[in-house]
Amino acid sequence: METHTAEPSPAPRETLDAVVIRFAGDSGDGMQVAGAQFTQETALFGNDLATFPDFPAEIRAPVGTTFGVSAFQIHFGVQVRTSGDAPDVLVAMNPAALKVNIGDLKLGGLMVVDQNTFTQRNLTKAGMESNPLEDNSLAPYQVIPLEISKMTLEAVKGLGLSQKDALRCKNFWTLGLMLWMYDRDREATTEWLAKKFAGRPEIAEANITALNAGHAFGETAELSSNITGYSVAKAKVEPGLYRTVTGTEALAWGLLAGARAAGLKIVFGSYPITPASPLLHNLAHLRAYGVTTFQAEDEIAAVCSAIGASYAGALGVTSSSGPGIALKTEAIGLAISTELPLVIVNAQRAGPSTGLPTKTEQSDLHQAVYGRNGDAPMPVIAASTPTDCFEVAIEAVRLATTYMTPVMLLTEGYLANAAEPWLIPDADKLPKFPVKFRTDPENFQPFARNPKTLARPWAVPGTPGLEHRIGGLEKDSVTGDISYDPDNHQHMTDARAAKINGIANDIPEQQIQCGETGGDLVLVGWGSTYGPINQAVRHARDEGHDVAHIHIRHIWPLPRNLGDLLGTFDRVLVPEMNNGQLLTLLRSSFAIPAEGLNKVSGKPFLVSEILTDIHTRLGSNS
Amino acid sequence: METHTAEPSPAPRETLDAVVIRFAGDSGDGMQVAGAQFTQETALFGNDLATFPDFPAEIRAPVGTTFGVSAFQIHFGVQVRTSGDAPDVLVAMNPAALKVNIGDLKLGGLMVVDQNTFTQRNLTKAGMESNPLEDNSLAPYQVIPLEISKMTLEAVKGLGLSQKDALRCKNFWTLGLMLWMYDRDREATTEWLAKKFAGRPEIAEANITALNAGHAFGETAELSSNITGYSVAKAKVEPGLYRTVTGTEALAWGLLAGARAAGLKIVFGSYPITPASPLLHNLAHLRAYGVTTFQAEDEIAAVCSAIGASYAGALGVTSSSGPGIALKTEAIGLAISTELPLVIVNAQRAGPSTGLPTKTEQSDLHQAVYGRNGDAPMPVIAASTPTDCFEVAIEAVRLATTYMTPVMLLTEGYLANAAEPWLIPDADKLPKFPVKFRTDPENFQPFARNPKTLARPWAVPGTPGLEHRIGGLEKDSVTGDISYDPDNHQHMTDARAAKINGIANDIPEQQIQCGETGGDLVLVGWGSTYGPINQAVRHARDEGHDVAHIHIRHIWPLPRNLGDLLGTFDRVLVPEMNNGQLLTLLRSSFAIPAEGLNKVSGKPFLVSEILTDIHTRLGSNS
Amino acid sequence: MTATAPLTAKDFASDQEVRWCPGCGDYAILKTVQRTLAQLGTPRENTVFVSGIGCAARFPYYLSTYGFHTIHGRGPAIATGIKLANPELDVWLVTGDGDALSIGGNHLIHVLRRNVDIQILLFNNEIYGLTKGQYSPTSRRGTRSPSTPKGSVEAPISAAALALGAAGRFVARTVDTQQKRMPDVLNRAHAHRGASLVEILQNCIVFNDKVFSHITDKSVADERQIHLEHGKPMLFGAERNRGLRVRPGTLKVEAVTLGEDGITQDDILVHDETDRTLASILAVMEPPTLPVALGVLYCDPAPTYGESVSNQQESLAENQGLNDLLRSGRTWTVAG
Amino acid sequence: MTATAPLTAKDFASDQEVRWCPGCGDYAILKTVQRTLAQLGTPRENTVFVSGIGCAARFPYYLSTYGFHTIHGRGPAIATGIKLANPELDVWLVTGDGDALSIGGNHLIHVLRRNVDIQILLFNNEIYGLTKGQYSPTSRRGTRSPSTPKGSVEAPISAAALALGAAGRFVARTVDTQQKRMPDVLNRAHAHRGASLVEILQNCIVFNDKVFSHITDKSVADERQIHLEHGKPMLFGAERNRGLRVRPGTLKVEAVTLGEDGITQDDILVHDETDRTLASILAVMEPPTLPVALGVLYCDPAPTYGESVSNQQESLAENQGLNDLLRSGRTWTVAG
Ligand SMILES: Cc1ncc(C[n+]2csc(CCOP(=O)(O)OP(=O)(O)O)c2C)c(N)n1
Ligand SMILES: Cc1ncc(C[n+]2csc(CCOP(=O)(O)OP(=O)(O)O)c2C)c(N)n1
Ligand code: SF4
Ligand code: SF4
Ligand SMILES: [Mg+2]
Ligand SMILES: [Mg+2]
Repeated sequence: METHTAEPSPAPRETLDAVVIRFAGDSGDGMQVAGAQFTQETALFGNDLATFPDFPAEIRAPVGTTFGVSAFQIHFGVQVRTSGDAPDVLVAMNPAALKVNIGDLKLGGLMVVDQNTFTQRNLTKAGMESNPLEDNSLAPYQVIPLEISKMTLEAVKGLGLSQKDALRCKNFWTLGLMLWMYDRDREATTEWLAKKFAGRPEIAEANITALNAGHAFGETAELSSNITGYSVAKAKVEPGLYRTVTGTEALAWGLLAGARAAGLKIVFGSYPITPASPLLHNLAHLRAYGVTTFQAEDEIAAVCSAIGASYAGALGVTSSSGPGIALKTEAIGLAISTELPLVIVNAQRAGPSTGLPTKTEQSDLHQAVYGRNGDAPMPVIAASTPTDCFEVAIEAVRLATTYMTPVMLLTEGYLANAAEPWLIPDADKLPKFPVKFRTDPENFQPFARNPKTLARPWAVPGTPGLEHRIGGLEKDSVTGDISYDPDNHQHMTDARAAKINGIANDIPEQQIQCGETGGDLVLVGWGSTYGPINQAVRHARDEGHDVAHIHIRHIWPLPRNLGDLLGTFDRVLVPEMNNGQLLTLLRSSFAIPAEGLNKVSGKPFLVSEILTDIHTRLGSNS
Repeated sequence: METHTAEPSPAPRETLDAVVIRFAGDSGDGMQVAGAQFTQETALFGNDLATFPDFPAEIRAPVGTTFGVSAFQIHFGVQVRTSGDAPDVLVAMNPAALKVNIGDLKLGGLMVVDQNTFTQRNLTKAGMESNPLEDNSLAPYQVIPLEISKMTLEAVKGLGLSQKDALRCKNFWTLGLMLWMYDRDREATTEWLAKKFAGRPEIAEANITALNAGHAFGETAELSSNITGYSVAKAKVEPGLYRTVTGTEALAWGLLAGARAAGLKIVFGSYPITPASPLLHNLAHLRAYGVTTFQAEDEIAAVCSAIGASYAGALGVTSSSGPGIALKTEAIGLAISTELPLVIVNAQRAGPSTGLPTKTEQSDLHQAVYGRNGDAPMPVIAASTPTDCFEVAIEAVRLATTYMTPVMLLTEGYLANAAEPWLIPDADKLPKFPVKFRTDPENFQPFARNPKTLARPWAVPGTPGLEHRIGGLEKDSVTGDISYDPDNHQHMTDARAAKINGIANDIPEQQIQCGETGGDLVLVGWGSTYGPINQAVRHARDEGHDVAHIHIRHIWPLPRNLGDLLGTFDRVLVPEMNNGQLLTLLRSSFAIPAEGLNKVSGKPFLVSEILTDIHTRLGSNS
Repeated sequence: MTATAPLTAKDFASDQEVRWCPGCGDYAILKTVQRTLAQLGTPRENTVFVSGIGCAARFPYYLSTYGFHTIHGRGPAIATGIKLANPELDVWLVTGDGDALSIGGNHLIHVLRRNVDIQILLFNNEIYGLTKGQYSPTSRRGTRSPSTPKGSVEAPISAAALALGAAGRFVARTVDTQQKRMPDVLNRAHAHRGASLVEILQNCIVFNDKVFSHITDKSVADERQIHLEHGKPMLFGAERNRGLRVRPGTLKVEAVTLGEDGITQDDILVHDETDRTLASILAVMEPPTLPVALGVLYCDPAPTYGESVSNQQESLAENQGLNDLLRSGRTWTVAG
Repeated sequence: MTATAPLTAKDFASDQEVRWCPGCGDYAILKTVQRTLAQLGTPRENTVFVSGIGCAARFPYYLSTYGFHTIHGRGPAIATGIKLANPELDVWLVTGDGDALSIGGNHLIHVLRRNVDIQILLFNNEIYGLTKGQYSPTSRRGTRSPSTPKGSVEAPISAAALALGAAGRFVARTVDTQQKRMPDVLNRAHAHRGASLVEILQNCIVFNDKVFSHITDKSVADERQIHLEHGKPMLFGAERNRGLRVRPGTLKVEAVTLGEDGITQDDILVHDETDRTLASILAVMEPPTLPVALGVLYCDPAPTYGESVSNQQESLAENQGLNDLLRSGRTWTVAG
């Protein structure tokens, strides 16, 4: 942490460029809420930020167990690209939270602990033999043990809460302290509490009181203890109107924006699955915007309902995660064969099979690009940050409707839940790509292609004179009637491939995110690894290495200049949270000996892991 | 056709090296039966042979329509590798059959036609404006119009058949003629008829009578007409006991042989689908051999029943075609994750989606190798000829049980239905690979791996002391208990990949089927393209080109020497009946600029198509 | 564009050659449906026929309406999507016993339960026609087929009973060749708001010929079929002297003869389409003890899925501004 | 290896930490099942618990028998495969209302129809627990959930009615907390040869708390539950003075009070487990008009799938020689 000259402030605060805080506690301790509110205040303050919520696998594990620990990490400061490698600060609300998270804390890092929870019973539940607050095992860290539970109870005493309800305010006490420590407001949180508990004002009041008490504690304790306040410099960001969004929100709104741009209503058919369900929940609230959501009996029915909807002239959208996408495969083939628009969102999670549903991974790229019977090409695009989900969703709708094709949109559990500040676009200024349904019966042929896009006409039931039949059997290349003619099958196979390949001419050329052409090494990534790769490459460049970063949004077809671009580099390294899937795509597309850097642990890359790998490959060790 | 010195025979016959005959008629005309019996007699005669049955898409199309035409092609002679490019002889039982097949007949080829069927009504049904037997349009061919219907009715007159039943004997009349023409016996056919119609001896008698009449017609007509008899030289084949088998029979028996080698019973769960259903039908007859077949409610239940069976200690086998395999994907992931043996047979058909169910294709390779969520590696092997199905099936069982893994066995609609002669192996001399179930509770750990194969123990319910729990969530690498530990997930992902990659050390090195290392061009194929590629390469070599043929059985993992082997050639060409799927695999595995030769018309490659491509690529035009 | 003269059955035929086996029961159904469509007077452009895969599922190709031949078993889900996108369309689903009750069983029960406003025509030939004759979920125990050479061992499922178990609100049954009676059943199904299931007993001449002849043969038809009419006593037989009654003090229905054992008209049950218990009994009646129930077994309308969804939607102002949405919740401005 | 002392409930607990939410109804079911297994005396090694995915589906991990936690909805098919491979195993399937009736509906109806000899425990909490509270096919109309913020609009499905519609032969219902009554139901299910469906009403304290309290609350339980016993009159109520009868001349069942309107014991229906019509009525009874039926609603054994399959198999000599098979049909010899 670098130290800057402190700005004038009530008490002189040390100024930092960036900080990583992890809030950790029992699932019932409200750490996600505390984290989200800290994020909100931080965004309002004007820091750049990135978050990483890490939920336990269990719905509600028995209190105090290690597998019930819930954590929320936030990285904020001047310029932030990842949610941070090792936290600078760990807030541990109980022994289990300490046990699970201590290994990640930076040596010398700060630890705020609720010492009231370090009872024998809780230590046993967490499987700890001795009390770390007493056995000196925390010596490498800066520990601040506080009686958070007790102080919370005292603060809200007299507000008429039960002991249980009173204790549940301790996340806000802690939040108050952390807000003080990093010099941010409490206003948004106060408002949020008032609104959230509008029906139970005593709960709102108690939480606000706890929040203020935690804050006050920081102010007063400062002089007498080792608790210090810091300033974190604001980010230099584009001016405009901002908000924070999670990847899921951005995705939902992007789909809607895309549908608006196309002039369509959305019919969204889905079946709940972690981590895709939040998109269903989000869209279910958008009825007023022309979104119909349908919770189907399974994933097959979900995708089929979306296909039926597209057939009837709406924008059919479906979503799932890997195992559910597997079930949709056959029906996606139907959409490819009948050439109907469809957006399929895959919120990837760790696999194979049920895998680790709450953990993030990028291991469904093969499935997306190659995972169908027959020659069944389909565009695949991937989001790389929470806010990027908005643009990628619009792009998915654009491709689906312009090219009359299903489009697979890959996102990741990590992106779905993580939040970041977003410069809100003006909806009226977003690009439009209005759909023109076929209405003229004159010379209508269901499979006559647009010479430019190779798309067939979209002729929806209800249109007089266009009555026609389509299906999954091979179709005559003009009339769409069933055809067993060998040449026609060859022609249609070629046409389907050409249509998708042609999209390469309708997407931007690949840019270099950082660095220049012709270097020693280029790191090629996709999806949520954007942050760590970018940070690592910048760091390596600062060290003097001739390294570059390329990040791919259009996975299939690949940008038309990508082969040439990669050809300018001596070596190509592909860091992925899978066993090398974009890697196969690049190697086979360009016949280049690209190499992989693979991490399949359910956790995002650390910047340091990528940096170390760059060093190893470049043979240096700076 | 080369001409050899005729062997002494009643009438001196012209001797040929090889002939291609296509029997074509209405679906109700019994062309498949005639073809199969001709095949039987040809095999007994001692020719090498290959067949290509081509069914209409409809169950039973209206009589006389072009889409109701059914055809059966046989190529026989001294050395035969394919079912033949263009037929030398076309038997056309009605106008529609003539219309559909005439385009394929060699210029100057022989055409045997039932002229009685060329009525105005039938010509109209076939959509023909004029009668080709009269309008001179058949001038480029040697046409033999015969009153087959009439002569058949005459032959069986007095046997008490209805007109309808009597007419149905005309395929045997025609067969009799063709058997005379190519100098083969009628004994096997006579016996077959007697057995087949044991319950209706009058039908057997009539068909036998028709058969003999057709034969006699040839003998007597010879002198007075342009009908000639030929001799076709016998093949030089390994001595031993032979039979003909279709790919489906060989596959069924191979699965059984594999199960016997492993010491297991088979539980086969499937759901009907073209062209996979014949395997279900075949195995349904093998109850007495320890095979239980289960027609499930859908493909998902089918694969799941097989997984359940494997879990309980049987060999679980399932089968389908592309669209059904798509549905099985999620469950295959479960088998990969729980590391249970399972054989999945994919009888590929033309896609995408429902595609052309009765047409052949090789377009599910991507799906087999890559088509799953998560990093979910699985061995994939492919059969290349009908008889090869036997060995490949045994190999699938060996891999599945030795490595505790699902195995995908790729076959093709073409292989499933085609027949060839088979040197029957001695079952007692087939390799054994008996399964050792875990029984010892001492130190039992469900996921402790065999250090050599990396397989986990197979511990089946019913074994005291081994009670344990498995599932699709990530498992601890030893105990198999659910584990969310990041390092464990990395370890297990690596272990699953290493186990499958390790199979490369347990399979034969890749051989060159024809030609030598280090040539100008190597053609790399898989599956049913074996014949045409091999023939084309031999031809090109005869022309002096330095070309070779490599045919891959183990698609994943690839043979360990393959990369080096391919590296010795200047150019690599991959002919496939898809849009380039083995191609991606080779390019990505070895980062080589292999090229594709792709045919996606639902029809097998012609030798000439491949040869032409070799010429073009090598820049010669011999 | 829309023809002004009323459409005839012929106007509902497409230009495609019909490709079922000669003699297949599907031909008769096609004819009757075309005739019924003409009577109904729905415009062709507002009519969609959806199907799965199977011989039956070829149906849409032969109609001049919109048609979607989808994938095996998934027709109900596709039809649901169509209705969600455009509730104005008149959607028919054509499916077979394998398509609807084997691979598609789950979608069938859910489309019924949700009461999506479509007509489902289930062609039951007790066999998989298209894949060449394997037994199906409706095949009787002991059916020999390529996959059951020794005979099938499973209890068959009754489409009607399953539909009732799944909370379906309209269940009817008819026979391929009953060209006089079928239109009425189709009309009722069409008129019913919600999911209507019509089972059509259909003869597969190639793989399961005469499987219904014990019910449909002229010689037995009168004794083995009962044609239901709401509010009318349930009588059958050539002389309409046979009837159904509840055996007193039980929940069992039996066939009785008027005039025998003191049975009079008053003992005969009157058909009540809205009685689910009665419908469950009718659904599984079988010769020789009981006649097969034909006509409308059950019809008890409830709100349709589409109505309920749009009721919720209408309570909201449609097409709100996207900008408002993006700006909802907490925002802040960074000055330029 | 096998313990000689009889096993206790504890012996059926695995070493895994139970990870349901504190207060979840699943705990009580687990305890009762462990107790019942001990009573049944099946050896642990011959017992297999199969499950799909969901909170309920975690069940196998907590038992010391063999266990297979499979994929969502497919448990019935996996269980079928296990029984085909080894009919001697005692197979239990644990599933949730989403697992069994949403994604797995088709497999459920087919395993019932085939009558595969397994016990199916369907934990019905009327919600998707594991995925955090979306409505399920058994959720009542109007259920507000993350995916139905304005309330669900679909008619719920009754597991028991569906099972009967699918030709199931054993249908029972019990409640998570009824630790005295549940063992009996489990015993009956276990004793029944064929597929037995046991619906267990289960409270999800986190996402659907008290959804059954209108039936299970002490204050209403007596009036709103009827505990069925085969051959006994169907009485209920705190004073057992309420009962069910068939309204004369109809097929409708109604609740009556003994002594009122001249009702006597003789008017009260006697429970007949083998009466499918009665079972269909019992399956859908609901307060306030009728009590919820608990216990064995239906039990009418038929040949099991396994029996039928092995009957066919036994008629054949097992393990014939492979060489004979390969040489069956026409062969020829090429001389050396
Ligand atoms: C996913 C999938 N599985 C299997 C098939 C093969 N298949 C096509 S139709 C059919 C069954 C047809 O039976 P039914 O629905 O009764 O229709 P019918 O042909 O008798 O009219 C089957 C198994 C398929 N097309 N797709
Ligand atoms: C193929 C697939 N789709 C969806 C899911 C997500 N999922 C897991 S459990 C579940 C529903 C659980 O509900 P229920 O069966 O009622 O069990 P409960 O958790 O309530 O006990 C869902 C939708 C999944 N794991 N796999
Ligand atoms: S197979 Fe049967 S159902 Fe199919 S078209 Fe032929 S007769 Fe009709
Ligand atoms: S979510 Fe509900 S069903 Fe699941 S464990 Fe928690 S309380 Fe039980
Ligand atoms: Mg059928
Ligand atoms: Mg549930």
